[in-house]
Order: sequence, then C-alpha cells, then structure tokens
Amino acid sequence: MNSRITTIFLSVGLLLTLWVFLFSFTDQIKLPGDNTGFEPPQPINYSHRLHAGEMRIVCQHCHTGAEVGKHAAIPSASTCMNCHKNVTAPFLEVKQEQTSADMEKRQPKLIVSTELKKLYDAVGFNPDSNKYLNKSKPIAWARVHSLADFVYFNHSAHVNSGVDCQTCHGPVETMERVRQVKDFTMGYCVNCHRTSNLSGVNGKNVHAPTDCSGCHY
Amino acid sequence: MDNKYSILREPLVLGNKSIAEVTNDIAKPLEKKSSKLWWICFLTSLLILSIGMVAVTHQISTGLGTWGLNNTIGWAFDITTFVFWIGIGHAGTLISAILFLFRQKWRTSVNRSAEAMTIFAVICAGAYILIHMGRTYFGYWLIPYPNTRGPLWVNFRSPLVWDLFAISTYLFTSLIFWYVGLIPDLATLRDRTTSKIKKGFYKFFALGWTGSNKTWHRYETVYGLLAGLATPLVVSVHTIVSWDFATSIIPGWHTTIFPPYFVAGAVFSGFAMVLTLMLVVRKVLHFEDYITLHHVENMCKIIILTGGIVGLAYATEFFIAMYSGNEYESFTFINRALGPMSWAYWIMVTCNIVAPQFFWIKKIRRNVVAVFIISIFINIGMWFERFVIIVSSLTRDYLPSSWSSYSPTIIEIATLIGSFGLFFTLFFLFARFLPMISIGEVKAVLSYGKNGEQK
Amino acid sequence: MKQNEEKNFTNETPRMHFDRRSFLKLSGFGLTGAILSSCSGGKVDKAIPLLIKPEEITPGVSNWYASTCHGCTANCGVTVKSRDGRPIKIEGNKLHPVSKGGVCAVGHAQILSLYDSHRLKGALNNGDLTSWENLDTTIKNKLEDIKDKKIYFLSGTIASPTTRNTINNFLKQFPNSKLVEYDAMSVSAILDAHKENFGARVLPRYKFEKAEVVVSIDADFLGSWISPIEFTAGYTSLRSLENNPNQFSYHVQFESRLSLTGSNADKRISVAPQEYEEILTSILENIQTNKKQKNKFINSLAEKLKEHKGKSLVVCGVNDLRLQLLTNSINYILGNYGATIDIASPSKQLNGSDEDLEILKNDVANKNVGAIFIANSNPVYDFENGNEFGKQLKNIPLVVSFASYNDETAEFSNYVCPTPHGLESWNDSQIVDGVFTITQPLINPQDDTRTIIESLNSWTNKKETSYDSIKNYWKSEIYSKTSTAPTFEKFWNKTVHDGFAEIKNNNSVRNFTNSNPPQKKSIKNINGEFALVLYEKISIRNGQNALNPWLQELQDPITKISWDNYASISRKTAETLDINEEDVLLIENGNLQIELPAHIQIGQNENTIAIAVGYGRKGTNRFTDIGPEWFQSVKTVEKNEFVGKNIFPFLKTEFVKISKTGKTRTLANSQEYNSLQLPKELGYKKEERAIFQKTSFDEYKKDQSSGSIHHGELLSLWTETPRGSDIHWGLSIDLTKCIGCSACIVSCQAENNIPVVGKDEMHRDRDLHWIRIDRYYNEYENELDVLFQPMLCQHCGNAPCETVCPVLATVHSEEGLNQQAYNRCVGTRYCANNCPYKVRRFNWFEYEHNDDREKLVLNPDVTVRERGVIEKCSMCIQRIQEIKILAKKEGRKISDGEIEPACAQSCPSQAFVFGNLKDEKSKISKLSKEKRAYHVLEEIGVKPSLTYLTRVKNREKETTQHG
Amino acid sequence: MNKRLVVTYFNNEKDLLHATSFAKKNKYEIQDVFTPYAVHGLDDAMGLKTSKLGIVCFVLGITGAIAKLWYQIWTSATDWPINVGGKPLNSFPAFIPVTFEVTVLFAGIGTTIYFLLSDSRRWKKKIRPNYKTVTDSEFALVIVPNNAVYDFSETKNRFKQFNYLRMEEIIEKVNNEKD
Repeated sequence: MNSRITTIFLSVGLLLTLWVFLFSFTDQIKLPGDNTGFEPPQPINYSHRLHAGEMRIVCQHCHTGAEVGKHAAIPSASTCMNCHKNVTAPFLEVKQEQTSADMEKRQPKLIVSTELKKLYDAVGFNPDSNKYLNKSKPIAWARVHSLADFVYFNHSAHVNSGVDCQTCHGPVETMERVRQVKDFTMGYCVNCHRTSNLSGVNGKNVHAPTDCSGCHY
Repeated sequence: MDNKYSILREPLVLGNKSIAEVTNDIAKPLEKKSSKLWWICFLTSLLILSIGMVAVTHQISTGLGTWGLNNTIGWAFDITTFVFWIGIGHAGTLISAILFLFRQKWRTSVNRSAEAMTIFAVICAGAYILIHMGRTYFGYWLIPYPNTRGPLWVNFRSPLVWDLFAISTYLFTSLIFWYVGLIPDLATLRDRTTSKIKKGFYKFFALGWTGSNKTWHRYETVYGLLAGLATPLVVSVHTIVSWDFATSIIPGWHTTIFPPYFVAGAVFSGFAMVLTLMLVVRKVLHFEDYITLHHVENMCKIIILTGGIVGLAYATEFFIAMYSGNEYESFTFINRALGPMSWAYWIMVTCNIVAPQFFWIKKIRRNVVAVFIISIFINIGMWFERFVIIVSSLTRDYLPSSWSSYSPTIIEIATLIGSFGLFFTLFFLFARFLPMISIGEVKAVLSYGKNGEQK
Repeated sequence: MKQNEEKNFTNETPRMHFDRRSFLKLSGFGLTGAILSSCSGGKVDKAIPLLIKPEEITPGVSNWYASTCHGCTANCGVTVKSRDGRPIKIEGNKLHPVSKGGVCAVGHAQILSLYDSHRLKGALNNGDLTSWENLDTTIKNKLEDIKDKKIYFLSGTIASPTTRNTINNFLKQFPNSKLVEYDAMSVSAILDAHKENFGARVLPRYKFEKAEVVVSIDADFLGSWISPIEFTAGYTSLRSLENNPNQFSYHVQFESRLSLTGSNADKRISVAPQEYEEILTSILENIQTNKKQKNKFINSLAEKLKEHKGKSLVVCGVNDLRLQLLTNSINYILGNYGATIDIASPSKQLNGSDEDLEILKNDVANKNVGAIFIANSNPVYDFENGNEFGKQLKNIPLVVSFASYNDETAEFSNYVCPTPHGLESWNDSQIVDGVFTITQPLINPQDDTRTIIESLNSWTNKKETSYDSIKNYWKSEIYSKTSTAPTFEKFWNKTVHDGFAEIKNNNSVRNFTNSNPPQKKSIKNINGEFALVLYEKISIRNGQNALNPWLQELQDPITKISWDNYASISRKTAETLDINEEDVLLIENGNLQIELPAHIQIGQNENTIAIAVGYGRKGTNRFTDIGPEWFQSVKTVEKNEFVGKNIFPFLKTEFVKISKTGKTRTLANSQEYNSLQLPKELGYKKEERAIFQKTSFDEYKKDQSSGSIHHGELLSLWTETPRGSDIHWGLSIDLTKCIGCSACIVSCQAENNIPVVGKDEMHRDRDLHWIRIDRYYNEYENELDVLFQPMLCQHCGNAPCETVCPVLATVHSEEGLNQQAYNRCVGTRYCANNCPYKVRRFNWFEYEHNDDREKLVLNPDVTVRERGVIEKCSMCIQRIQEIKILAKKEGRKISDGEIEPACAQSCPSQAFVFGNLKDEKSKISKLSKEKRAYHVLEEIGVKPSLTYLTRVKNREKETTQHG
Repeated sequence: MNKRLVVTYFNNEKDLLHATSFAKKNKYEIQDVFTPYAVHGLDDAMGLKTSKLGIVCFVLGITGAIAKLWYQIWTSATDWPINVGGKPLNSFPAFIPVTFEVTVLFAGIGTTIYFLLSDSRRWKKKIRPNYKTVTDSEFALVIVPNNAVYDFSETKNRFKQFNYLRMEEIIEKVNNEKD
C-alpha cells in the first residue's frame, strides 16, 4: 500500500522535475523551434571554407545586402561570375593539365570543375567561347538560417553596430557546407541584446532594443 | 456533540435506521443493475454534451466569429457561463467546508453530492476558459513555465492569470477534499461489494482503509484543515473572478462592491443548484429519509439570506452610480435598466429578487415541487445577472460611435447547452458509481435529534 | 526573370504558422499539438536569388518612384513604393503643384487593382483571346473597308496630351471622323457656360486657397467634384489656425443631400434641386442691384460676398447651363475671375461635351456609323440608355474597346484591346494648363496588354512604344515651350524624377460677354413625387472602382454604410410613407423601375431622394466568395448578383415616385449610434459627451481655449516613475482640418496588410480597419452639424489593455508606444473589452485573399495576422524602425517630420501630425501645447499619446456642451 | 515471534466508549479501536495526543507563499522589467491574489500527501479483525493482554458489563506480508 502511494507521487514528481530540466538546459537538449545543426544539401557544393577561409574573401564581398538592407541576401550568380568567368577549376588541376600539356606538346585543354559547370549552366555561360550563349535558369539554394515569419530581423542594423557575422552564424569560414550553429530562439536574441546594452559590442556602446516592437510587427 | 441527545431538534435521519441499514440504503443503488431511469437521464445528457462538442469543434476549426461577438462586445455567453459555473461550484464547498467548521450536522447528507457538483461545475467553467480563447491551442502560455523565449514570463498583474491560479487551486483542493471524504466510504463499499471489478476499483482508491481509530483521529484533523483552507479559498476564488471586471475601466464593470456581491451571488445560485439536483436525486434514489424536508428548508433559508444580499448589492450599485455623479457610470446603469437590453435586466430582477421571497412562507419551503421550480428560476436569474453585467455594460461604454448590440448565434447557444450536458453526464456517472451520501458521516449523526436509545 | 522575382518575394511575405495552420486546426487544443506546432525544423525552403542583380535593387530595401494616379481624371501626383521589384504602396507627392502631397482613398486603393487577376489577359476577338498580330491585321483590313464612313473615337476625358495627339493623328486618315469626349457625371454645362461668357470652352481652375467666402450650390468639391484633393488642400489652407489664427474662411453650402462638403460647411442649407435657381438669381439680383431679397440669409450672404470681392468663390455642381451662367455672372460681378477662378490656365481634368455626345448617340441610333473606338469609358454601363446603346453597337461594323476588364461595353464590342494598369505603362497628362505630369511604370505588364498609344501606332504602322511616343511628343511640343532646362535629356530626367513639369503659359485673360440665359425650364413638381439626386460616392465614384474590394468595404463617410448603394430619404418622408431603414423601395418613373433599400438620412431634403451611382457593375459578382464561410455566414453578394444596383438609367430623370415593396435588405452599417447626445428615452435632457470638443471662430478669437474642457491632473494610485528613452511618439489630429475624406483608412489598410472581411462581417460590426472616422450628428441652432473624428489606438501611457493581458502580448515600449505582439497573443479579447476607445480589432476568422495575385500587395515588413489574435494601430512601427535604423547607420538623430505614419503621409488636409513629444522644437510638441489641444476621455486618466485639436467653425457662438 | 490479541466487538458506540476507557483504566495495552465512523470522545478514551499535522500544514503554506511572492517579483521586476500599463514594476498589491492561491494549494495538497504517506504505514499492518463488519456496523476494540496475569475467560467476564457481541482471541504474526 505504502509503496503504491509513494510510487504514484514519486513518478509524478520525477516527471515534473525532468520537464523543468528539459527546458532549463536549452543548449543540451533541443527544444521545439530550435534548428541548431540544420545542414541542408545545396544545389552547388560551394565551400565557404575555401572562399572565406583559405581565400580570405570577406563576407560582405558577396553578401552585399548585409550592410545596406534587411537581408544579407544570397549573392546573385553574376557575383560569382566576376571571378569564375576566368577561374574554371581548382588551381592544381589546371596546373597539372598545363604540365601534362607541355609534356605532350599540345594546347592545354580547358578544365571545368563539376561544380562550376552547374554555375555556368545556370547563367548560360559557355566557358569554351567565354561568352554567355545558352539559356539561363535560376539556382534554387536551400535556406539554412530562417527565423519565424513574425520576426523582423535587419542585417544592416546589426552589421553596422559592429556585430561580427560569426556571432550568430558561427565559424562559417571553417565549414564546407553551411550549418546552423546557434539556436535562433527568442531567448537567444533577447539575452544577446540585453548583454550588449550593458557591455557593448566589441567595446562599442550600442542601444539594442528590448521592446517587443524591436522585432515583432 | 453536546446536544446529541436533545429532543428539541428534529432528527436528521428519519425512519429509525440502524447503522447497518444506513450502509444498505446508500450502497444499494450502486450494487443494483442501473435502472432504466438512470439510463434515460445519462443518455440524454450525453446527447446534449455531444451537441455541444459539435458546436465547439466547429468554433475551434472555423474561428471565434462563429459566436455573436463583435469589435465592441468581446465577451458574452462564454464568460457569462464561466462565471455562472464557478458560482454554482461555490455552494458545494460552502456546504462541505464552512458548515463543517460551524458544526452544522445537517450538512452530512448533502455535502458529498454538493462537493461533486462543485468539481463538475469547475470543470465546465475551465472548459469555457479554454474555448473562449482565440488560439486555444496556446492556452498553456498562461502557465509560467521555463521556455525558449528567454526571460519572458506571464503578466501577474492580469486578473486572468489570477483566475488561472484561483481556479486550478480551487479544482485541486475541492478534488482532494472530496476524495479524502470518500476514502472511508470506499472502504465500506470495498468490503461489501461482490463484483470483482468493482472490488478492485474500490480497493485501489480506498488505499487500504481499515477504520482504525488512530487513523480516524488524524483523518479528522486533515479534514478539518482542508475545510479550514477551503473556506477562505472559496471566498477568494469568486472574489478574483469578480476582479476580472472590477479591475477594468468599463463603467458597469468597474465596481468596488463586486467581491462580496459576487460571493453572495455564487452561494445563492449554488444553493439553488444544490436544491435542483438534490430534489431530483432524493426522488430517484429514494433518499427521502436522508435528505429530509428539514434539509430543504435550511437551504431555502440560506437562499433567502444570500438572495437578500444580492438584492442589496443591486440597489447599492445603482445608488453609487447616481451618487458618484460620474456621467458614464450613471448612464450605464440607467441604460441597464431602461436601455435596449433592459429585458435581460428585468428577468434577472424577477428571478433573483422576487422569486426567493416566496421562501418566507414555511408551506412553500416544505413543498418540494414549489422549491424545485423556484430553484430553477434562481438558476436562470443568476445566469442572467452575469449576462447583464458583462454584455449590457459592453454594448454602450464611452464613445457612442462604438456602441453596438449583441445577439447570440446558434453555435453559442449549442455550446451553452453542451456545458450543461457535460455537467449532468459527470453527475450521473457519479451517482452511479460513488455513494451520493457520506455513509460514515451519516452514521455519526444517526442518533442526532433522538434520545439515545438505538435498536 | 519576373517569375524568379515573384518566387523571391512570395517567399518573404511574413505569415504566422503559414504551413502548419491546417495541422493546428486538426490538433485542436492540447499541449502536444501546441508543442509540435512550434516546430519548424526539417523543412527546407528554397531561396532563389536573382541571376543578374539590377543596380538599384537590393533585396529587402524599397525604392520610391514618382508617378501619376489614374484613379480618376484628377490625376494627382503620387510616389510609389517598390519593394523587390513589386510596387506595394501609393503615397502623395509632396512637391506636386496641384495635389500638394494628398491622395484620396481611391488613389490609395489603385495599388490593389494593379494586382487584380480579373483584368483581361490579352486581346479579345469577339470574346475569345487572340494574338495582337491577328487583331491588328483584321482591324486594319476592316478600317480599309469603312474608310469613308463616319468614324468615332468615344472616350472619357483624355488628360494625356500624347494620347490625344496620337488619336488625332490616327483619325486624320479618315475624312469624317470625330473624337468625342464625355464624362459619366458630366460638368459639360460649366464649360459651355464659359464658352458663352468667355468664348472659350474651358473648365476654370478654382482656387479655393484664395476664397475667403465659399458659396457652393450642390458642388461636392471636397468629395467627388472635379479635383477633390486639390480643392481640399486649398480649402483647408484657409482654415488652418496653427498657421494663421486670425483668418478663417466662411463656407455656405446649398444642397439637397448631405454631402461630405455640406457636412463641413459653416452654414448648410438643405434645399430641393428646383430651388437652386431661385437662390442664384436672388444672390445675383442682390449683388447687382443691391435689391433686398425676401430671404434674410441670402441678403447677409450677399453682403459677405460683396465685402469679399475678389476673395470669394461661388461654385455650382449642377450640370445645367442656366445655373452655370448665373454662377458665372455672380463670380464676374464679384471680380472673382482672375482671382479665385483661373480661366487663363484652365483645368483639363474634365473635358466632356454633352452636345457632341448627343450627336454621337443619334448617329449610332441612325446606323450611319462605320466604326467606333471606345476608350477610358464604359458607355454601355453609364449611358442613361446603356443597354439600348449596346444593342445599337451591334449594327456598327467595327467596334473596338480599350477596356482592361471584360466590362459591359467590352461585351458589345467586336474587338477588345486591353490597356494596362496605370502603374504598368508609361503615360503623361496635363492636369491644368501649364502642369504636365509623367506616369512612370513600376512593373512590367502582368498581362498581355497594350496602351492606346501603342495600339493606334501599330494601326498607323508606326513601330513606336508609348514611351518613345511620349518622349518624342514632349521633345517637340512641351520642351520647346520651356526654357528652363539646358538640354531635353536634363529636362526629361528631372520631369521623370519629380513626376511633373511646370510650364508657364502666357494666355491672355479673356473678357466677359454677358449672354442671356436660356429659357428657364418649367419644373413640374407633382406632389408625391421626389426630385432624384444622383451622386458619386468618394469610394466607388462613377463605377470604375467598383471592382476594388478595399473601396467596396470603405464605409461612406456620411452614412457609414459599405458594400451597397441605397435610396437616401429624409426622416419626414420616412414617417409620412411609414418607411423603415432597410425597407426595399420601388423607385419608378414611367417604365423606368429599380428596387433599392431605403436609408433614412438626416439632412436629406424632404422633397428629394439621393442614390449613389457606380454600383451594379458587371464583375462585382466575384465578391460572392469574399469573407469567411461558416454555419451562419451570409454571402456578400448572391450568386450572379452585383454589389448594389446601377442607377445610371435614371441619369436624365428628374422626378420619381417611390413605394414600398414589403421586402427588406440588410445594409452593412458600421456605426449604430450617431449622436454625442445620450438617448433621450433614457431620461437625459441634453447631456452631451465632451469627447468631441468644438467652438466657433468668434469664440476662438476671444479665447483660444474656448470649447475645450480639461479635467486637470488626476491623482495616481502609485508613485509614477519617469520611464522610457528621450523619445515619446505622439500624433495630433486637427479636427478643424479633418474633413472625413477617409483617405487615411485605405492608406492604413494598404500599409498594414489589413484584410477585407466582406459585407456580412461589416454588418456584424467586425470591420478590421485600424483607423475609423467616427461621424456624429449634432445640433447647432436647430441645424444639422456633422462632426468627424478619426479614432485609432491612442497609445495610452497608462494603457488599460496592457494591464489585463495575461501573456504580456501587449506592453509599453520605451518610446511610449503601445505594442501588440501578434505571435504572443492567445486571443482572450480582454484588452479589447477594456479599451475605452474600442479600437482593438480581433481576427474572428482566417481572412483569405479572394485573389491569389492580390497577395503581392502585402507589405513584407508587416506580419499577416493569424486567426484568433488581436491587432490594432501600431503607429506604423515598421516605418519608425526603418528610419531609426537608417539614422543609426548614418549616426544621426531622427529629424522632425522624417517619420510619417501611413495615415498622416497623404492626408490631403494635413490634419495629422506625427513626431516626438519629448523634443521641444518638434511640431507635435508645439501643437500638443496649443490652447485647442485636448485628449479624448482624459478624465479617466489613461494618458493618451494622441492629441486632438478642438474643431472650429466660422459661426457666431458654439462651444462644447457638457452635462 | 507471535503476538496474542483480544478483539471485542460492540454494536454501538456507547458500549465501545465505556469499554475502552475501562480497558485504559485497567492498564490494558489498547492496540487499536476499529469503528465504521469517527466516534467522538474515543480519542480521549484511548488517550491519543493531537496530531502535528497542523504544523506541517502551516509550514507548507508559508513556504508556498514566500516562494510564489518572490517568484512574481523576480519575474516582473528583476528578470525582465517591462512597462505594463505604466504600473510600477513591482506591483506588490497585484501579486497578492496569486500568492494566496498558491499558499492554499501547497498547504492543502501537501498536508494530504503527508497524511496519506505517513498513515499508510499503519494501514499496511494486517492486524485487522474480521474487517467485513468494522467498516459497516460493528465496533472492535483490540487489546494486547499484559502477559503477567492473563486469562481469556477472565477478561471475558471483566468486559461482560459492556454487553459486547463477541470476544475473540487471535494470534498475529509480527511483520507479515502485505495485503
């Protein structure tokens, strides 16, 4: 008898505590609405590690929207073409072809890497003639970081007040394929806003709104 | 206690029952096969409930527009009925807790079912709280639980949050109070019943009760404590409900006497409902010997008292409205009595002020049929009281441009009926499987009002 | 390319729980359902960037382009907001010399009709789609055959000089061809009268900004007459006390129905149409010969006019030559020509000629027409003999319509050459002599359409887009006249940038030749008959906007009724004939018959009955499935029925009989109680609520604070601690300036993604407009006095709504705004109940767009609200944030007047002023300190951030009563 | 080791009461008394001390109150101070209602749980005589005979005066299995 009642009460208590714990350690356990670790496959295997990491291309070079507007905007294919009109394959492959060509005493073939091929198809670029001839079709990238529809987030406001891209997006320059590293929950945003109001961003004093209407309207 | 052997009082239980007989009388209906009458009642209420369910489903899947509300009138049937049910609940707690503290022996034969009534009523009220929300499925946001919204909790200044706490507390406490009261009787049934399933059921919930006096001793203490807690609780609950309106700024809602007024009203309507139910039960389950005319009369007397308080409150409201010289306030009340919704107001007055006056006459108090009818009137009247307060105040508030009028939709009415369906379904189930009268307590007062001799 | 864009922006239009609502419905309530519902993980949504990004477009950043509004022929100047390649908002062009930054309700609503998928998808050949090539060849061949027959080009007023030029060139090929212009609600008599008096058939430009005394005979110049926005701006400029507290114009209105203008007049006299003449003649007599008239008021008025020679203006809105001639002579004697009336550089906004039209009608009737081209008009609908005319068209070998909808006329034409929407094509217009405007397209034509110019060009074998034609025409005709700009390109670019070009012309002032007016018509008035008055509603106008749901749902500022037209009758008539509101009346004259619901209208002359035109348009039956559907819902329009009834057949009818039919029809009236005075039957003598404070100009001059009642500081129950930043946003509304034109309502609807709810919901008082204009009828010296009061969220400092919200969905921002977080709201509606102004709106249902393309109009910066949440005016928080972020980026403070909410931006009379109350120098803090300033319901201590300014009218004595 | 118990059955509370006080007087160790309902005066007759449940209840209540009050002030004034309707961040009066409710909730539920847990220890013991009857109509007095001078018949005689229904002698195995 005793044990029956005890078990009933204990189990109820256990459940409650468990539940509370679940919610308190947000970083250990994933909560509904938390997409941390989301890493969808992309139509073109573009490597941020290579471009942002090795080549040290700054983020805004391609994500131009970031300091002017709401969206950091996925760059348009024309942006890629600025360089890839000429760069058609990894340096080593080209070099290899060069050497082999020299040995075989022939003109080096033009090498086009499989991924860049996709880009060229998209913009309708013909690498051999180095002209835009074919029909173009848009590239449908998979969106990695997305906030709920009822949240207004403005990149320019953050970039201009000195927040590094990495603060929210993590070390993108080390990622082959982009992955979400921070849980974009309200708690995450608010707490960051509150702390930066106290301690500033990169030593710079800022005023980050903690009003509802800072993000919701 | 001391007046145990008095001969001045009339007995609480008639027909010289022996202890064994008491057990028999009360337990019999639970052991017999369920009667045709019970089936009829049960199925009808189940049907009504399902009508309500259909309506609610339509409302939740389509939108709150399926109710007759509009930009000006945000609450009508929903909150009216919510307050109504909460009010009904109060008699239960009052009978079981307050009368217990006052050592009113006559409570024993009615408290069990009164408490049951409380619980069911609160359930109905709770259901209304849920479905009246635009996004029912986010109702749990009212609970302050740790969440991903960072430091966002709930607004403890909002009477609705007070409501949430008040009503859940009320529900849990009444439930416990009721259950604790049940344990000895469950044991009794456990020891009588022959059917295996029932035995198992009773055995589980009796928690192995033996009737040891050492337990009885502590049991009484707990019961007393619970009663002590429930008494202020029941007052606080309706006070808080009344604050939903009193803390607002709408003329007709913003009234300081609401708390006592509402509590009195609650008890008033509650007892009416108890009577309505008891008189039926008494007839159907042949409890004439336990629920005697003496009981009925006592309740009638309480109704006269609380009814008087309510009437006084109505008068005070009007007086203050006029005396304060606040233009909005005074207009609201004139409009309440003479405006487009005056019909509701006058229904309320007739049912709540006029009807109970008949109870001054002993003949009527002791005439079961008359009492039954009047109790029904009072129930109606009290529903209308809340309707008048909520709707007629909203229809015409500050800016004449936003004045509007209200008429319920079929969905709304169906939902209201459905809530009664829910209530009675639960009640009939209770009547079928649990002792309607607290066996243990009745035994304790068997000798009450007779001289000591027992068979 | 365009496709991709569309994908792009449909992607980013915000929508709460867009993809999982259906699931929610099923899961009903319960924790599991809710928790699951908040998951959005796993779902991969595509983001498709532009392949080649245009220079000026940055995703998520909106650009503004100057253009011209084509809602009516007034052609006001507008600027259009374009976001990611799609226009989403029309607003006033502050630099514009004529409209001065104002846009009316119709103008704001044009953005919605741009995305109307019911417009024609391409050219029609006898009702079925065809390619332009085929159409051109067939039409050209046909033209060959009927070369020398009579050829008509029938059009509504053509404001575009290039178009006119092209048409003329086109018609030149044919020996006897004629361009006929007409207007559905014609003012032809005005032009004819001026032809008689001045020898030039012109529509004068009325300068209300100079008229200190305005006398209007049935001219609704603030509502729908000629150029309402221009007139409103002018009119209110003489009634703005914060600029000039010692000057206030005096406005007298003689009219039979209660018009918007009449309700703003200082003195309104309700007379039957047949009495207009007497009034004019007596005024004329008095000012001519100082001969006293029987009517005392007329005398005093005449005196006033004489005192203000050259500073007064008499206008007459009746299309009757005789009355117009009288008006002209009065104005002439008062020396208003050249002062308040400009015929040197006249208006081009209405140009129709009834005379020509009659000739055309006869020719059509007598079957001697070879071809007719119909543009910018819908004759089959708006001729008094429309259907007949339609049948007659069948006898004409070639009927070409330029309608962009398959409308009444298109139905009777062999070929339809659909024209694009105003914002889809280049166009120009000449509003008044000397002001040319450019219409700049904001988006590629969504359907296979062609402008009139292009069509005509291709039939004259000219390969020229309308852009080229316009540019060429401007080069040759307009640029040559101006010497301001060095090169044409510079001139052109500036014009396109500004949206207009001002060219001073040197027309000589013509002199007045008195002409004896035509014999006065014997006006028969058999008693029991009523004078019929047709009028244009400010929303639907002559019917060309009937297909726009925003305008259909916009309540008439006077009657407060939407989604219908009706017969307005006086209370006396109603009593004598025992007619109740919503009784369906049979209105007849001979064999003409029509059934319309009755509306009892205060101020309506008892011998008249007024009916709005523009209803019963073909195509309005599409609104059957607008608004929610549920157990007891009522359709907005019955299947194959139209919104309202077409009254144009009665256009020429003067008198009608009315009788009850016994039927009734519900009218969606959104205001139930119409007076500030409490109902008499509740034992109240004359108690009036001081929420609308008013005074007379005389009183005001004596004491600027007259009429405003203050209750002083109220005690606080707790110690008030100063909170918030150095900003406190506030809005002030000048009740003297607000004329109730309702432009703000539609502007707000466009800015804040406010859905259309349909007639049934409107009837149930569930409109979702964030701003409403309360209209009260009041009495002033036993005369009707109409009060307009814009009512929106007051952003109270001690907001009652905030305290009661259980989930903190509505709380106060540190900038003094009352915020509403839709995604947090659970919909208890407690806040709405507890709002003393009743300005909170609840999403009773899921309000779907009845047209998929319409979704493109949504403002991506504003959340589309889900069912079951409360919404309300946010003071256009998205605009505030936009500017704040901009200022932050540029490291500066926000300058005063930089932020303008949608309502304030294009208010034609600038009644709204928005700004920072904590900034001493800001306009708003000055206004809020004015003597006239007061808060509505300040006695209940909610501390609103909105300030109202007492309404002043030019009267002897009138102040707020308070019981 | 086994234990000998004497169980005496009565059919009304008067006799029971007298018998109990008699037993008490005569130094019989009263194991327990079983009754169908709470018999008044029996506690004194058995000489039971008032239980400490009251204190438990009080303590629990206070705990609830303090916890809740602190929680409310913390959430609305400290954790995220939001301006709600211009009210002070710590709107103390507004926090009273909830505090009260939670007090009651803690006290009520807590006490009951405590009671059930603590008492179920006693119920566990299978020392009950023929329990069909004690929950119905009969009263049973269970005494532990003091071994010194014990004689069943002797005891019978001594209790005769209380006209009991019957008197039985049962042997109870100490700590035996659960029911």
